[in-house]
Amino acid sequence: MDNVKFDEATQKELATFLEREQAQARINSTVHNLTSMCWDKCVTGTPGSRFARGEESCLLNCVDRFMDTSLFIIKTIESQRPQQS
Amino acid sequence: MDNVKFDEATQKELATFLEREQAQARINSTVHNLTSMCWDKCVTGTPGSRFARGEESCLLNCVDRFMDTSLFIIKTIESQRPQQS
Amino acid sequence: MDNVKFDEATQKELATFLEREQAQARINSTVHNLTSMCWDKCVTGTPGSRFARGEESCLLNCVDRFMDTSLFIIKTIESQRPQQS
Amino acid sequence: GVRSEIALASAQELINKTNEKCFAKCIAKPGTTLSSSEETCLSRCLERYLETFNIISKTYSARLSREREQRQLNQI
Amino acid sequence: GVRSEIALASAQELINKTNEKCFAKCIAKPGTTLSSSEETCLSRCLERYLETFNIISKTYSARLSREREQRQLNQI
Amino acid sequence: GVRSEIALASAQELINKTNEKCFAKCIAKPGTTLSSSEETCLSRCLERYLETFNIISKTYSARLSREREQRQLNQI
Repeated sequence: MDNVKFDEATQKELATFLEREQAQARINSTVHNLTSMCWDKCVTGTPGSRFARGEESCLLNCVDRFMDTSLFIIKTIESQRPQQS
Repeated sequence: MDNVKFDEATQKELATFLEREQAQARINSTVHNLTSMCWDKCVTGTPGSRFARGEESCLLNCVDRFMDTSLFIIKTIESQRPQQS
Repeated sequence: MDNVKFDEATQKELATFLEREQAQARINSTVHNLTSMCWDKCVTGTPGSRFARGEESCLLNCVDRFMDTSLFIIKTIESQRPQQS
Repeated sequence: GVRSEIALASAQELINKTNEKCFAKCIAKPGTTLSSSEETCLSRCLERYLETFNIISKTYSARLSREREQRQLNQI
Repeated sequence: GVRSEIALASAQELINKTNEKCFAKCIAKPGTTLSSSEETCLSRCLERYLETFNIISKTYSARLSREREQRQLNQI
Repeated sequence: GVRSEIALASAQELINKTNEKCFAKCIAKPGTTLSSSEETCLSRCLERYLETFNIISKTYSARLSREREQRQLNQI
């Protein structure tokens, strides 16, 4: 394998493919972390044969409020940074 | 070091040795994780000069019930997967 | 870049530089972990416009007591090890 | 291939997380066997954890799409 | 350069940790929007977390210095 | 050698974990020094954590052996 040479077009295609796969791996990892965190926050009772109503709405809103929190924090930090001119 | 060449038999022996060491490192890491998890679950009081009776039996059963849980989950998932024919 | 050759003095300087940067990265990572741990231990109420008095003294002492704990554990282990003669 | 390795790693991670979360929730004090009430709890916990994973996947993808559209609108 | 990459990684880590800790503390049950009391909590939490980071940085550096001096004294 | 590096890394990890768990358990609110009751708690906690590590090591090895035997029986 180590001695195979690819032409430039194939190399570019390979690079694009690998980049897309790495992006997918990052998304997967984020989804696992969010699932773990939102489970701990929202699913607090003994598991039943379906979610309690409060649990389901909590889960449905969990990702968006987490990302709103992230945007809020970044915006607050940027607004407090001394402006460069 | 980089220029040393090993004959095939030595290379195979080295590969076996490294594989066994990597397996040992994985086992060590699992034992550390299980110890941390079982400590949090079973040792809930202030540490005394020996374990309370409930703590010790909890620790003795912790690994086996954790691995039973793992087998139970895998078996349940496999039994629900649509059969390939 | 891969074909650039440095003379020995430059190589040594580079190595020192990289070592110092790696040490800095390790210190940063320790500070993030200590911050996370001391926050969980000391800041237990709803965040106010300043720390409660107990929270601030807890934070000020947190790093030193954590490192004292570490030294205490290592000293205890070493004192119990059978002496080599 | 790379793709199926990533999918496999993700499935493995999902099983590990389910295991960790459902052991924490259903096995309060490990005894000498899994009791039948612990097994009932585990199978419901497994269903709910997979359902949670699906909800989070969907809402996260939807959010990423909305943000991508927003950025494209801002560039016009 | 290497130095600015390390500083950037550290700033990124600080933002991620703040996000995680303040979401845990201020958003008890995620609703359909961030409420104004949640936003107040978040901005105070952000200030306090950064203050905590500064306190820990300073006390850790001071401790490292004291230990370094101690070692040098012991070598005399 | 590789072997002693792995053993060293494992010992280091054991000390780090003991430190983390016993600080969490014994130092409720860090004061200006370690009190003598905190030190008593720490030395008992250290003993119990090492004992826990030994119990878990043994039961995990026993389980791995049983599963290996089981697999070999199934192949007959």
